[in-house]
Amino acid sequence: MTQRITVDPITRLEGHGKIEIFLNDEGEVANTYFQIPELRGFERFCVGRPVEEMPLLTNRICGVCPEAHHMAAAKAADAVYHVDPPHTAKMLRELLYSAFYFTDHTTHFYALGGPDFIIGPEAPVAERNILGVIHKVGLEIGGKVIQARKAGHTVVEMIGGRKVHPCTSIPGGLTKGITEDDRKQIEEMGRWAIDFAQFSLKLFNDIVLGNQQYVDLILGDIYTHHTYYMGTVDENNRVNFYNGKVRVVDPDGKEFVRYEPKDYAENIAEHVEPWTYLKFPYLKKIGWKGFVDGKDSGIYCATPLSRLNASDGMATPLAQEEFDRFYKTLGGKPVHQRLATHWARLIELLYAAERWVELATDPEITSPNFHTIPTEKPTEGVGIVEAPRGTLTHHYWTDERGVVTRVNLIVGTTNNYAPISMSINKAASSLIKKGTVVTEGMLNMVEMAFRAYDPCFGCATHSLPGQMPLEVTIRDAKGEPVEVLKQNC
Amino acid sequence: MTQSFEPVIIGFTCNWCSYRAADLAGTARIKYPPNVRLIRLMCSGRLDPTFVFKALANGADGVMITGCHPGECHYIEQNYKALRRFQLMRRTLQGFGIDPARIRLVWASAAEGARFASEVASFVEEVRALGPLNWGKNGSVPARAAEAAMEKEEVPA
Amino acid sequence: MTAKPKFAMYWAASCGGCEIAVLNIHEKILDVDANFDVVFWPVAMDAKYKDVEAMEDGSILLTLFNGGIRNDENEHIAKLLRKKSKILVAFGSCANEGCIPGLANLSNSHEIVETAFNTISTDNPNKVYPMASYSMPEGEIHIPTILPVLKTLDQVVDVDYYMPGCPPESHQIEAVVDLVVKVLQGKAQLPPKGSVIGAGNSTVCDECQRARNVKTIKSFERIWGVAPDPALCLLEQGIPCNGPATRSGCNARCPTAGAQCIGCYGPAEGVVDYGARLVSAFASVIDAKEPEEIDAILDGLVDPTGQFYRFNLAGSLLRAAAPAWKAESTHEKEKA
Amino acid sequence: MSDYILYPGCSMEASARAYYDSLKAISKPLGLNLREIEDWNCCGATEYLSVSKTPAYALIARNLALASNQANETHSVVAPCSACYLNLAKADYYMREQPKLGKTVNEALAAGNLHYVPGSLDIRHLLDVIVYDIGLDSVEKKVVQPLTGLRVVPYLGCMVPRPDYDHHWSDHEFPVELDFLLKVLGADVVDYPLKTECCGGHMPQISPSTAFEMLRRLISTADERDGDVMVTICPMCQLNIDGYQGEMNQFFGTNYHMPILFFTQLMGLAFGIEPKELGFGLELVSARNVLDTLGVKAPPETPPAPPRRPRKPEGLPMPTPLTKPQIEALKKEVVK
Amino acid sequence: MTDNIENTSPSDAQEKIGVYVCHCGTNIAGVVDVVQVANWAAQSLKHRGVVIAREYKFMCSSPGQDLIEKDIKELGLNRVIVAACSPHLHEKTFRTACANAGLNPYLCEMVSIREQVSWVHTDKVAATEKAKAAISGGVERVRHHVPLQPIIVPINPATLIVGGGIAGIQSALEIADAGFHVYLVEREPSIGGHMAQFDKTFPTLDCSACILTPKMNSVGTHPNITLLTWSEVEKVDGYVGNFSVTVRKKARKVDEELCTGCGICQEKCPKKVIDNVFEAGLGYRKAIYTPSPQSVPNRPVIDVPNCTYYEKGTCKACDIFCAPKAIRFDQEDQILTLNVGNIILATGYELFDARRIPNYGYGRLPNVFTSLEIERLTNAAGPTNGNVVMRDGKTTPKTVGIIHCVGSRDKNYNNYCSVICCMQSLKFAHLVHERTGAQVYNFYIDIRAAFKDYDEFYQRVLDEGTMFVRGKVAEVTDVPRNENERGKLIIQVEDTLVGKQRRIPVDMVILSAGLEPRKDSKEVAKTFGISCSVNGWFIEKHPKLDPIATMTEGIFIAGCAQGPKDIPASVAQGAAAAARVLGRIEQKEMALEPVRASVIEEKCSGCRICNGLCPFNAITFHEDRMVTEINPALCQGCGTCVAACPAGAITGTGFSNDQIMAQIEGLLMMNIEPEAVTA
Repeated sequence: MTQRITVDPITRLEGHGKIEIFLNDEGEVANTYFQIPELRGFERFCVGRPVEEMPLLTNRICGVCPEAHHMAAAKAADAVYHVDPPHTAKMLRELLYSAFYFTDHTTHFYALGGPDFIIGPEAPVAERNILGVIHKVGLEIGGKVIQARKAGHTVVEMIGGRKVHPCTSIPGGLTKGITEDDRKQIEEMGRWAIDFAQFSLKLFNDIVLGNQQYVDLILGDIYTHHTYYMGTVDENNRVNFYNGKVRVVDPDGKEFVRYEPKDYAENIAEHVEPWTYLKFPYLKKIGWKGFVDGKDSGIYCATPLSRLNASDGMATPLAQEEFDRFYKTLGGKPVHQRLATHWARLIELLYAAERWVELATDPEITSPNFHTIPTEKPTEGVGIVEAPRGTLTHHYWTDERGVVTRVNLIVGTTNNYAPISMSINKAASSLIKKGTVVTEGMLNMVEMAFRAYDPCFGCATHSLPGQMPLEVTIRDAKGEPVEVLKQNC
Repeated sequence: MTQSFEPVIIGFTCNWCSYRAADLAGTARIKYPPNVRLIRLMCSGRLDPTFVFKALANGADGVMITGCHPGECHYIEQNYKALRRFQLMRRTLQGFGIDPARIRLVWASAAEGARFASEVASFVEEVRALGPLNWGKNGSVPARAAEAAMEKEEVPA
Repeated sequence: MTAKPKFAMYWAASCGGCEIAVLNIHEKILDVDANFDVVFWPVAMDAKYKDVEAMEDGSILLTLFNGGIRNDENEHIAKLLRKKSKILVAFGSCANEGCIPGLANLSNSHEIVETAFNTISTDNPNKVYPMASYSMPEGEIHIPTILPVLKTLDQVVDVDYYMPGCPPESHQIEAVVDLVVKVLQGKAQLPPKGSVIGAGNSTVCDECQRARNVKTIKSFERIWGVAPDPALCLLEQGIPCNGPATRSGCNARCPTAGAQCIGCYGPAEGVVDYGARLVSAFASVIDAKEPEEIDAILDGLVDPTGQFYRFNLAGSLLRAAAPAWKAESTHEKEKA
Repeated sequence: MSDYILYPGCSMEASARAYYDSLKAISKPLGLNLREIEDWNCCGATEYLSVSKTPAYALIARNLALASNQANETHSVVAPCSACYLNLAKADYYMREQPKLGKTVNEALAAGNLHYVPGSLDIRHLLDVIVYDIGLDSVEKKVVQPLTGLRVVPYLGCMVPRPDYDHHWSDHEFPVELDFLLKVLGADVVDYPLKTECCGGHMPQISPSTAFEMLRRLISTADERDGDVMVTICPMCQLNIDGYQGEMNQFFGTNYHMPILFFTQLMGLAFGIEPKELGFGLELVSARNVLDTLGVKAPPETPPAPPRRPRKPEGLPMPTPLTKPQIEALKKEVVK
Repeated sequence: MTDNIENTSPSDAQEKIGVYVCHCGTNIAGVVDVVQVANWAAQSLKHRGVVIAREYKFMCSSPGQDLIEKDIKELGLNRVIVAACSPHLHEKTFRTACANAGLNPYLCEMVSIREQVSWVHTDKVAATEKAKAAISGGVERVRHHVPLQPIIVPINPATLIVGGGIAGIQSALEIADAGFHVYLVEREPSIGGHMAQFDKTFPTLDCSACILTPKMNSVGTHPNITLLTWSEVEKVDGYVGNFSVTVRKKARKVDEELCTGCGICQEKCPKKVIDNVFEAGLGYRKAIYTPSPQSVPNRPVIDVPNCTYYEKGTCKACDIFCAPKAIRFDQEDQILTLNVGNIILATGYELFDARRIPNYGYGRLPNVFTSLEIERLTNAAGPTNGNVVMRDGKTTPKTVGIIHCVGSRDKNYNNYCSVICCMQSLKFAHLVHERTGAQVYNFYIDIRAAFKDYDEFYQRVLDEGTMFVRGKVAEVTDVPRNENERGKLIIQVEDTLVGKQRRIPVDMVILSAGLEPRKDSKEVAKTFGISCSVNGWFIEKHPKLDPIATMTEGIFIAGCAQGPKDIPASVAQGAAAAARVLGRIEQKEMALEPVRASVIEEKCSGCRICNGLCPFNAITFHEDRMVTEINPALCQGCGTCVAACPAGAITGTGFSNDQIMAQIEGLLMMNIEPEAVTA
């Protein structure tokens, strides 16, 4: 008899992605489908708008990482007008972006991903939220976390004009610069941010690495996939969020390709399945081989872990130390265990903080020369940044008035759609065996499988990071539910 | 479009010239199609684009805006504002996929009853040719006044 | 179950910025926690739809609903939460007026899907498009249907309060939280139903510090094409700033940062159609009398419809462009 | 180079050769580019319409249909012959005014796969084109041999100015275009009140006595006013006055010698074109005297300086006739 | 989003609306099924507050008005809709009716189903449906009406009169005699207008000068009249009761104070100029001149373009001989500002330019004259001292032809009848015959001799043996067809009474040219903010009921500026205009329609979009509070700023957004229950 397990968000009628698990007669997992039920159509309705509005429109693709879209769009718009923004403008943008990274990683570690470890996978889900964290780690740390997010957002607002959905990037640079007072304040916050990042790493050390059960969990096979890894690197192949070339390494960690953003289309293609609104990107040169990992499958991964795997190191000293320790502990590059992503994310957190201070202390940062007026005829342009959840690509075509005629977007999480699906499949298959009774423990495991990716379907659709509350319905052949399990009953 | 389709047109007139032109058409018994329903404003400068969008959204197939001839405005030059708004409105409506020909601007002095009538006639024909706009029937919010009488979400018949 | 009043927050077709904005009230979030029993807030905690369904009608005191109604799921939840909530707040631009995703109403849903699944990087030779229900070898699987026209919350259910902004500014959210807490403590009264909360009554210019003179527009400029005077009204410098028509409450963030207001706070108090106000205002101050001159100046506005309805399209009088309506009417027929 | 479609009409190639030749001769200096309608047919002159309406109109409309096929950047059809001009204009006008007629005529044309959209062509007489399109100023520029001292009698005949469907003429009872044109050529223009009187048309065949009386009036008046030559724009008039002048003299026992030329011939002379190129000598009443006048007349010596103080004017002052621009101005007043 | 219609719409309970549908005899009832309309309104609009709907033969009749008043009192109506003629006709009537019943008059709304429905449509069903829609619109609109109080403005007792012809003179004297100040502005050097050029006036044949000159003098000497000749109005600001008028007083080059009007300068001036104005081109004047000896003021002006001094810098004859040394070659134009409460426009007419009909030969044939020329010719003070002679200045005509309707009643020129030509032609017939004994022919279309004693005069002229030929003259030619035509002017005409063509040889032809508006009448209308007919005549407020006022409060019209009319009519209208103004002045203040814009301060963001939009400078910006304010006294209620305000912070009383939006819904039948619509 065939069983069908529907792993569904709070309700089938709610659009947060859903998982279908089909069991075969042996009661083992025959197949899983991870569906994304939303589409807002930015590619369509951005057409006809002036290109300088794209940083403002695409902001609204995702309120969690609007800064990423703002930057990618701004860079694409620069390219459309063939204009190179002044040094100061670029630094300001990257400064804003580093501060954003800091906030975003903090949010994920403490509010979304972290709770699994801080509070424990077995803990009641009701507590596994930012409030729960605060309760658990105590108000003092909770306060720190809140302050961290505040700091990041303050910088975003000072440079980007607004906390959420910044508005200052335009073709050729920015609409405003910063004053010396701003700079001082930013530097101060940056120094605090470094301390906070180190504190967070320590916390991870104590709570996670200090706990053999967790270490085993991380190193366990359930959460391991051998895929390609993608990340943006500077000229020295060190991790960079704002600028550089896109580098892909193969499952053995060898460089597979290192391309200019504008050449993305030669390297990336997207596969379509009729049962979901999200596309599956893969390495064009290798091709789509279905949901399988390994060297012969075009499936790649773009996460903090991937970025580390795809790079030769970090561009800042403290982060570099952590980088080395990371691979030492986990047995060399590349690391395939998905749960290690949480650690990698904290290393990026530290890097972001250090970069923040670097830029804030650059004498040029307060220069009034923050905009170059475009003079070229607008045509076409690609802009790429590293969004926290993966390489983000914006590609625009315009008419001679600079009005958008065509848009292509490959957003952070989309890169990881295929790997996430595989992780779910693997987790499910290895957890659900013939005769086993599905427990909410299992579900948490399955949930953790993809929470590691910090998937942000807001970017492609609209659901929010990591939140994938589950409910399992086991149905008999007639589709009648025989047992309903909830995650935290 | 079939002859059976009778367009509904909302016309805005200014108190001094075009409304009087309409009156004159009446006193002179000049006939024109009954499809236009007039609203009197003090001046074409009073014309708020909201009125036009409202009319189109609520079931009108066309909107006719009339005023004194340029340079003959009772309020000196306010009809130029109407002209500018008209031109921007046309562009905006285009973006909505509404044929700009569905709104027409007509200058008619108080003496031009015949002109007023013939403009109405030709506009009615033009809109008839364009066919029904059906915006109101396409699920736009029922006018507030009608909501009392209508089930929420119900579209007006 | 505690005796605390129940609080819920939900997002439909939105970007999540509203949730972030709420998280951005930082310490204030603890007040929410202290005063409310958060029964349903997917971003911050897990809860079960079944539980919500199980609740008795009107048992949730306050629901902040953000996001537009893009698919049949959104619509279903909106109606459910309306049933269960005493006070339903349209929270953020999407729920109020459709926001940027509302621009999708300029095209029909088929065009949207086709465009998204035929980009240069998409490998889709057989023109495969997502389907509401699709049968795999193992069995049928379903995804929600996209509605032809994105709707605002008050176009599908009755709304008690409107809180505009994309996203609402944190200081405004704080103010509202304060108010609600006061009300709970019986120290304040709720505003009349249907009113806009967490925003001003005037427009952005009211909070904008830029100097301004009697307005005449001789030409429209592109924000990247000029080096604007940082102290002077942007519109006077030809930059199409929506500030004059956009509800105040954001402290004129964008103009202050040298960027034109794009109108995320929607129309001012009592205004029926946001775009119409701008059409009228911009046109009124154009410095030309001859149709040709006027056209020449208007050519500087490359995207009038987008300019005037960037956030407000779904909430405007016309609400959507002809193609979307065509799809809608066929959709209606299919439903019938 | 101004482009026109030419409808020559039958007479141009026979009785009015001089007209055609001179027209060809002056087109070059005037920059007139005339493209003849291919396969044009007779306009039916004056009779056909009075015999049977529909076929007559169809006959004319055929030419219009052919012309509109030829029309590209220009939509102006030029007819030098008055009868042709009148008929073409008439057909166009009535097909416009009476849709029923337009329909039947087009049905008839359909037989030859032809169709004419009334009003799609602009039907003009040659004089109209020269005076208003080319313009008197540019004509004046071309004058090398002013017709100084030549007393010219401007005679239009009855068909061109009336009924003037599309308001081409300064006045349909007393048009002054020809007068002004001849003045520009340097001629001494006789005030000729009979300029739009009928020349008798086909009367010579029907009732010679009537015809001769009509001719006598025209010729005697021209003679009494010391005209050296009559100038016309109509082949019919030219034929009558030239061809029947002898018989008329016999009939009344008079001895008038009043040559009549086409205005294009005098333009040619003024432009310094060889007389034979202009069809001189084809006329029956020799216009030799014209050439002589111009030949023998020495260039006018500078007129004597006016007396220091004007003499005390005699009698009552008298208003001066309106000039062309004045008429235009007044006409504009009337229009509106 | 929030639609303010709902917020501000009074709840249904409050509305008690009465709908009154007028038959207007058969004017409306003949096309619109008024009974059906009334019943429909009573049923389908019940839920919108309609408590009663009646139809009645003549709503405007007192029984009709009583109906309304009764219902207001008995049914407690608080809104009234009258579906009848144009509000421009009877809005006042019904508002007054409401006021009488104690209802604020502005809670009454008129719906035009006559001018805009029954008179322009033939399809009865469609017309009836349209009438319903119109009423539905009116009902929705009136629900949003609020009680208003008229705006009271003080009336400045001074009056401006433009044009010193007989109409203007009459108005001026009436007002001045009543003891109020008048500014009389005249473009020419003297007042008097066309009438001063005439010799006799029909039908009484009393001497024009004898009756006009005294009036002119009393204007010149009247203590209450400031006479500004050789002056023109350039700009008019303000509004009724409080106009501020800019006048250019052209430089006379003569000091009016010093000048005694002795006339020596004119005598001595060596430069003779054809006088195209006063002498109608038939006589001469000097380069320094007064139009006539009777000129008021009797002060000459220097015709600068023709004056030798300005041409060559020499001569100065006038200056040399002027005893009081009043010549001021360096005198400059003066700009005066006059503050007045009311304005009367009496700018008169211009004679049709007969040269536009070339086949009548004027300007080509010496002995063709125009009416105005003949006026001068017959005038004892004219160039020939009243001798009617031909162009040569000596020969007396033996036969004279007078052609009527020259340029009038002719689709090629002016369609309208110039009113005075018939009588004027008869006058000429009489005068010419009397002075020369010549045989006179009149060529006419119809003889229009309406009004007192006119037809009697026609009979008299007939009895004098004047020939009358009914027919429009084809042409006047000097081309003879036989010997007895030689040397004559031949009038070619179809005698429509006997139905044959005639050629009548005469010595002299008189063209009774029609009247046309002043060439600049459109500019003048613009300056004063009133409207012109297509021809250029000023448009009166109502062709029958108010031929004196204009659409612009405080501006009246008199004389031929409003349309062709003869002297008695001009005088009557001048006096009537004066009476209207005096009435205003006596009231000291007047009530204006409370149609005004106002700013809701808390909504105003001070964006200053509206600041540049008001041509009446009613909008001011307060830098301190950063808000805009509208001065209700200056506001004319056009509503342009209301429509322009991006914040929706400006409201317009009488024409508010609510009212218009509601009316749109009504007109589109959005307010009817679905079933009612289908029904």
